[in-house]
Amino acid sequence: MVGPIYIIAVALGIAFIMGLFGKSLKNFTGWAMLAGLGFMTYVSGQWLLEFLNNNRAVETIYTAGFKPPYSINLQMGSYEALLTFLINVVGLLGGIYLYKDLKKTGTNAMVVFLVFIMSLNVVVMTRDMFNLFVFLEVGSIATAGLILLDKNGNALQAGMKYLIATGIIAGILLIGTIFAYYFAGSLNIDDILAANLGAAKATVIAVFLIYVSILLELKPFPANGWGIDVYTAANPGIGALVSAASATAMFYVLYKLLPLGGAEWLNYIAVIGGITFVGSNLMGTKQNNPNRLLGYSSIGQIGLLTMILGLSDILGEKLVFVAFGILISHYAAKAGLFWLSGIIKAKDIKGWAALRKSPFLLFLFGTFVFALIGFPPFPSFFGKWELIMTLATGGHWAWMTVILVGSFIEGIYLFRWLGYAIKLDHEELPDFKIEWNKFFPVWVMAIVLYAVGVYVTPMVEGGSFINYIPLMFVLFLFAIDFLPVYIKNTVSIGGIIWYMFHIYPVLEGDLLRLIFAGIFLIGGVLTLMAGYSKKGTRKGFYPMAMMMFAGLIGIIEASTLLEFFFSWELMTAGSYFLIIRGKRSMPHGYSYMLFSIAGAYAILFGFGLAFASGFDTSLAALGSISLLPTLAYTLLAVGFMTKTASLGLHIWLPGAHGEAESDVSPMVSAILLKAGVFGLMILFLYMDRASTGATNLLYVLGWVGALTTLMGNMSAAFQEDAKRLLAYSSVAQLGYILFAISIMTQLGWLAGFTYTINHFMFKAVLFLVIGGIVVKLGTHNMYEMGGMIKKMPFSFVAVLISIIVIGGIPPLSGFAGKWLFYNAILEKGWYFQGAIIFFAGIIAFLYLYKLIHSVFLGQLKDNHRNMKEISAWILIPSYVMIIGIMIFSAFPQYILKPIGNMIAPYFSSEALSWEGTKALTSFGYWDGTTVMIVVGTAFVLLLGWLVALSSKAKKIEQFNIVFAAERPHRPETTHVSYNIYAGYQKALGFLITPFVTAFWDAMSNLVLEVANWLRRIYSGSMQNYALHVVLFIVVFYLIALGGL
Amino acid sequence: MFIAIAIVIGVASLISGFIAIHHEKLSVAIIASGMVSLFASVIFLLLAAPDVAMTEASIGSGLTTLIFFYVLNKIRQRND
Amino acid sequence: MIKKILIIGLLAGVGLIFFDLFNAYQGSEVLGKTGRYYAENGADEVGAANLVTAVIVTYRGLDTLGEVTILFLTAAIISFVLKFRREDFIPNRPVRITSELLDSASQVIVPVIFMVGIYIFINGHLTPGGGFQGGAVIASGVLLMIMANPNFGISHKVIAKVESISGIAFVLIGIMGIFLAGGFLDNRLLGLGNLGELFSAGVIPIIYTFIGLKVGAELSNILGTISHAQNEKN
Amino acid sequence: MEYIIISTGFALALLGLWGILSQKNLIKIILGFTIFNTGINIVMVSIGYVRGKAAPILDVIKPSEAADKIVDPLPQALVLTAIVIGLGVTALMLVYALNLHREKNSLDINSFKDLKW
Repeated sequence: MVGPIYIIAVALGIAFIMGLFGKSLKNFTGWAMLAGLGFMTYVSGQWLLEFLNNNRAVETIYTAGFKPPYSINLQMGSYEALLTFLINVVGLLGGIYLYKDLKKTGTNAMVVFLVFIMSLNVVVMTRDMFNLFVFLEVGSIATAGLILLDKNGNALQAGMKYLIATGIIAGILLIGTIFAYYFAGSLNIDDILAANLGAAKATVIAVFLIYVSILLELKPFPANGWGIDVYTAANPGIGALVSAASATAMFYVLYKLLPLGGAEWLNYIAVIGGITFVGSNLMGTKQNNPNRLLGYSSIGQIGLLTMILGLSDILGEKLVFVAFGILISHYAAKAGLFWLSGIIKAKDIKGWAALRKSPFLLFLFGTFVFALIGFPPFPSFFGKWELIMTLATGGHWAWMTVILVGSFIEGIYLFRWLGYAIKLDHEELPDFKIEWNKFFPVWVMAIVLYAVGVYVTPMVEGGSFINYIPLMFVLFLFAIDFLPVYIKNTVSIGGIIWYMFHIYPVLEGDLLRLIFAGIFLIGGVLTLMAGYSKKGTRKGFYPMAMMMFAGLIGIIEASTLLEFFFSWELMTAGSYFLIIRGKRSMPHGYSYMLFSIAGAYAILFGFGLAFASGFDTSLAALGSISLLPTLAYTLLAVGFMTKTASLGLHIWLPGAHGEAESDVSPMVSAILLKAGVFGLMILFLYMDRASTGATNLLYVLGWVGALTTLMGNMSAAFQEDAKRLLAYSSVAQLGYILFAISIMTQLGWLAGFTYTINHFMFKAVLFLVIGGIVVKLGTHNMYEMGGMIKKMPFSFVAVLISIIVIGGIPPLSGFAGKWLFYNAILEKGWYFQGAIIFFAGIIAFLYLYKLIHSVFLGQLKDNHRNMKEISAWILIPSYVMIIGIMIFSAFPQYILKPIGNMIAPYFSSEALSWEGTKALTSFGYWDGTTVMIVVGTAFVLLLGWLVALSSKAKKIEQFNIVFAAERPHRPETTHVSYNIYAGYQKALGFLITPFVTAFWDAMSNLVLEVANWLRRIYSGSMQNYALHVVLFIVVFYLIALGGL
Repeated sequence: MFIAIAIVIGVASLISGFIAIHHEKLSVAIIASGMVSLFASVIFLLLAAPDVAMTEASIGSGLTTLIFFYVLNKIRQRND
Repeated sequence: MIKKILIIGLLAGVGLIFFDLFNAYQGSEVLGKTGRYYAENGADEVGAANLVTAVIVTYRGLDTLGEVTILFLTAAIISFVLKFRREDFIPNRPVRITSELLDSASQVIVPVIFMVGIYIFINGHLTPGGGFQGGAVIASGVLLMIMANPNFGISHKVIAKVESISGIAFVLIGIMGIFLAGGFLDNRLLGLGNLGELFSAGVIPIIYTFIGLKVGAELSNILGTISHAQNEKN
Repeated sequence: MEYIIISTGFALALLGLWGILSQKNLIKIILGFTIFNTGINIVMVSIGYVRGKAAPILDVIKPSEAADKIVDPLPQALVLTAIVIGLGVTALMLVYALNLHREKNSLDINSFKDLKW
C-alpha cells in the first residue's frame, strides 16, 4: 500500500522537477504531469479497493511524527478514498483532455494543473482547520491561474471576480478558524467538533464564520455571480474540473464540518441549499450560452447536495447513499458536458445541433442529460428515489416539493437543449474536430454513469428485483445499430416474441396485467412489422423503441413501487426519443418530456406518501395510503393523466403524435397511452374508494374525461392535418376511457376495457394506414388528398372498418363499448356528463366523415395519378388488427366475461350478466354474435346486389363537371373538405379556443420572466458580487444569530 | 505604557489605512498601505511576536509595496 | 450614493459580527492546551529554540509546504499570464540609463544583502526570522540588481533551478522523514543537538535553508517577471 | 492592551472591506485587501497573546519554565503562513489588474462587466 501522503509528496515533487526541466524538455513535462496524476489516481484507487474489499479501519496519517492536535493529521477513510479517487480520475482525464492546451501555454500551466488536483486531495483528507484553509487557498490560486488558460478578456474578468470573492471568503474563514482555536484550544477538526462550540452564546460565532465561508465556497444563490462567470469564461476543460472536482472536494468539507454547530444549523444549510437549487435552475432557463448554462446547473446541483447535507438528520443512514447517487451523477455528467462543450465550441446552445454529425457524441450528451435529471438506470435516479421516500417517511412534504420543483425546472432547460441538439433546424452546422484525447474522457464518464447505476441498484430497497434483461437487450441493439433495418427489426420482433413466452407464465391468472401485456407486446410486434417498409439503417430507432417497450412491460411486471417507477421513467425516456424523431417534432418532444417529468414527479410524490404510510415497498402500498390520501390520489392520477393526455395535460399530444414517424405514431398512440390507463386502473383498484377524497377525485375525473372527449372530438373535426386529426381523436378516446373507469362500477370498467382494447386496435390501424398514406403522398393536409379509394383499396377498407368501430356503429365492437358505456352512465346517474359525452359522440362523426371522405373519396389529385397501394408491411399488421377487431366484435364474451369476473370482487354489484352470447344489464341486452351474423349477412347481400348492379352503372370521367368561368386563386380551397366545418367552427369553435395552450404558454412565460428578472442581480460588476458575498454573510448572521 | 503605545500605533495605522483607501494619488495610497503594515509589525512586537513582526515588515510592508509600485509603474508607462 | 449607504449598512452588519467576536474575546492569562504542549515539549521534541520555527517547520510542516506551494504557484501563474506574448519580446528596447551610484552600490550591497538573508534563514531555529523573512531579504537583493540593470534577465534560469532544486529537496527531506523518523516532514532525521546551537534542531536549519532559497527565488521570479512584462495590448 | 490591539485589527479589517466594496479603482481595491488581511493577522496574533508573557523563543527562557513565560507560538506560525499567502494573492491580483488594464486601458472596476446574467 502506498501511503496517502505520497499523493502530496509525489505531486509536489513532480511539480518542482517540472520547473527544473521545464524549459528544455517540453514533452517530458507533459508526460510527467500525466504520470503524477496517474500516480495520484492509483494511490487513491488502491485505497478505495482496500476499503471496499477488506473493510479495514480508517488510516490516519500523522505528519511530522507527532500526534494531533499538535501536528497536522490527514485521514484516509472509505469516503476520503472514494472522493479523492473521483477527484483524481477527473483530474487525470481532464489532464488528458487539456493536454494540448496546457502544453501550448507551457510547463507552468501544467505545474499549476497538477498542484490544483493535489490541493483538492488534501482538502478532502485533512483533519486540521488551518491546513484546510491553506490548501483551499492553494486551490483558489490555482483555479484563478487556470481560468486564464484561455487568454481572453472575459477570462481575465472572471478570474478577478473569483479572486476578489474568494479573498473575502478566505478572510472570513481565517477569523472563524482562529476563534475556533481560541475557544476549542485546538485546530484539529475532531477536537473542534468535540468542543461543541454551537452550544455557547459566545463560541457560536466561530461556528457561524466557518459555516458561512464553506457555504460561500459552495456558491450559494445569490452570492455566486463570481462562480458563474468562472464557468462561463474559463476553458470548458477547466469548468469541468471546477464543477466536478472542486465542488466534490468542497462538498466533502461541508460534510466533515457538518456536526460543528448542531442540529439547528442543519436547517439553515438545508434552506440555503434549497434556495440555491431552485433559484439557480430557474435562472438557467434563460441561458443560451452552454458554459454558463452548465454553470447554473452545476451550482444548482451543488445546492441540492448542500440541501441533502442539511437534511442529514432526517435522512439518517440513507444520507450517504442519497448524496453519493446524486454527487456521482453530477460529477460524471457535468464533467462530460463541459468536455463536450469544449469539443463543440459553440457560443449558443443552438449550435449543439452540430452534435448530430456524430451519433456517438449525441448518445453521450443524452446520457448526461438524463443522468442529471435522474432517470434510470443512473445513480441519481436511485438517489432521488431514496431521498423522496425517506423525506416522505418523515413527513417533510415541503422539502419533497422543493426537490421535485427544482428538478423539474432543471429539466426545462436541459431538455430544451437536448431537443436542439437532436432536432433543431440549423442552416449551418458548425464543424468540430474530434480528437481522441478529448473524446476519450467523455466516454469514460458515460461508462462511469452506467456502471455505477447498475452497481448501486441492489443497494436500494427493492432494487434487486429490477429486471435488467430488457435493458441488456436495448444495449445489444445499440451495439448492432449499424446493421440494416430488416435485421434489427427481426431481432426486435424476435425479442418481443421471446419475452411474450417468458412473461406469459408469470402473468397467467392476472387478467388485468395480461390484457395490458397483450396490448403492449402484441401491439409492439405488429407496429414493428411496419418497420420492414423502411430502408437504410434507421439509426437509433430500435434501441429507443425497445427501451420504451422494456419500460412498458416493466410497468406490467412491477410488483414494487420502485420497479414501477423505474419502468415508468424508462418508458418515458424511450418514447421521448421516438417522438422527437419526427421531422418537426422538436417542440412537441420537448413539451411531451416536460409533461412527463412533471407527471413522473407527481407520481413519485404520491409513491412517497404511499410508502411512508406503511413502509410497504410493494405496489399494494397504494391501497393503504393513510398520509394525505386525497393529495396522494390526486397526484398519482395527475401523473398518470399526463400520459393519457387528459384535458389540461393534453397539449403535447397532437403535435407529438401528429409529427411522429408513420410507425411511431401507432406505437405512441395505440400503445403508449395505455400505460397511463394501466396506471389509473391500478390506482383506482387499490385506492380506498369509500373515502371522500377518492369519491370527489373520481367525480372530478369523470368531468375531466367528459370534457376531454368533447374537446378532443371538436378539435379533431377542425383539423386539416390527417395525423393530427387522429391524434385529437386519441385524446377524445382516452377521455372516454377516463370517464368510464372513473364511474367505478363494473359496467363502467367493462366499458373502459372495451374502449381500451378497441382504441388499441383501431388507432393502430388508422395511424399505420394514414401514416403510410401521408408518407406516400408527401403531405399531411387532407385537402391535398382525395380519390385514394381506387389507388389504395385495402387501405380504404381498413380505415372504413376502423371508423365504424370509432363511431360505435353496429355490428363492430365500438358499439359494444358504447352500449356498455351508456348503460354505465345510466346506472351511475351521471346524466349531465353523459349528455356531454353523447354530444361529443355526434361530433365524432364529423371528423370521421372528413377523414374517410377527403382522403379516399372525392377527386383524385393530378400529382397522385401514379400512386400505388401502401406497403404490404403496413397492411399486414393492420389487417391482423382488423381480424382482431372482428373477433372481438363477434365474440366479446370471451374477453368481457373473464374481465367481468376479474373485476367483480372490486365492485359491489354485478351489473352485467351473460346468457350465452347475450350480455344483459338492467337496461337491456346485447348479443354481439347475433348482431354480427345479422349485419354481416345483410352486408354481404347488399354488396352482392351492388356488384350485380355495377355492370349497369354509367362511367363518368373525372373532371367531367362544369366549372364556373374562373379558376380559384388557391385551388385547394375548392376542395370539399377544406375548412369543411367552417359553420360549426363559427358556432362552437369558442369551446376549443386553446385555453389550455394559452394557460401553459402563460405559465412558461411567467417562469422565464421571473428567471429573467432574477438574474439581473448578476450585473457583471465584480464589486457587486463582493457585495453579495458580504450581504449573504450579514443576512445569514442576522437571521441565525441576530437574536443574540 | 504599552497601552499608550498600542493606542497611538493603532490610531496611526487606522489613519494610514484611511489614507491608503481614500487618497487620490495611487502612489501615496500605496505608501500609506505600506505604513499600515509597518505599524502592524510594531503591533506584532507589542504582542511578543518578533517573527511575525519581521515577516510583516519584510514581506507585508516591503515586498508587497514594491510589487504595487512595479505594477503601478507598468500601468503608468502604458498610459504615457 | 444609495450604494454607499448600503455598503455602510452592510459594514455595520459586519461590524456587529466583529463586535460580538470582540465581546467573546477574553484575552488569555495562561497558555491553552496546544500552546502549553509546544512550550513544554517543543524544545525536547524538536530541539529548536525558536518555537515559532518549530511549529512552522515541523509540527505544521505541511502548512508550510502548502505555503511554499502557493508562492510557487503564484510565480508560475504570473509567468504564464504575463508571458502573453513572449515572441514579441524586444531584446533591444531602450536601456534606461541607471545612475552610476546605483550600479556600483549594487555591486557592493547585493552580496551583503544576500549574506544577511542567508544568515536570517540559517538561524531561523534560534532567533526570530527564518526562511520566509530571509527569502524576502534575498529577493530584495535581486530587486536591487534588477533596478541597477533593467536588462538583468540572465539569472532567470538560475533562479528557476534554485527554486526547483530547493523545492525537490524540501519534499525529499519530508519523504525521508517517513522512513527515517516519525512521519512526513519529521525533523528528527538528524540529531537534535543542543538547544540554542547552530547545528541543532535536526533538519530544521536545512529545511529552512531550502525554504529560504526557494522563497527568495520565487519572490525574485515574481518581481523579475513583472518588471519584464510587456506593455503591448495583446 | 490586547483589547485595544484586537479592536485595531477588527477596525482595520472593516476599513479594508470598506475599501474593497466602495473604491472604483482596482489598485485601491487590492490595497483594501492588504489592509483587510493585515487586520485579520493582527486579530490572529492577539488571540495567541498571553498577558505579560514573552516571545516564544527559548534563548533566555529555560525550556522547563517556558510554559509559564511565553505566549502561544501557534497563532504566530499561522500568521506567518497567512502573510505569505496574502503576498501570493496580492501579487496575483495585481497581475490580473495589470492585464485587465491592458485589455481596456482602464482601472475602473465598472469597465469590466462583459459577463453578466
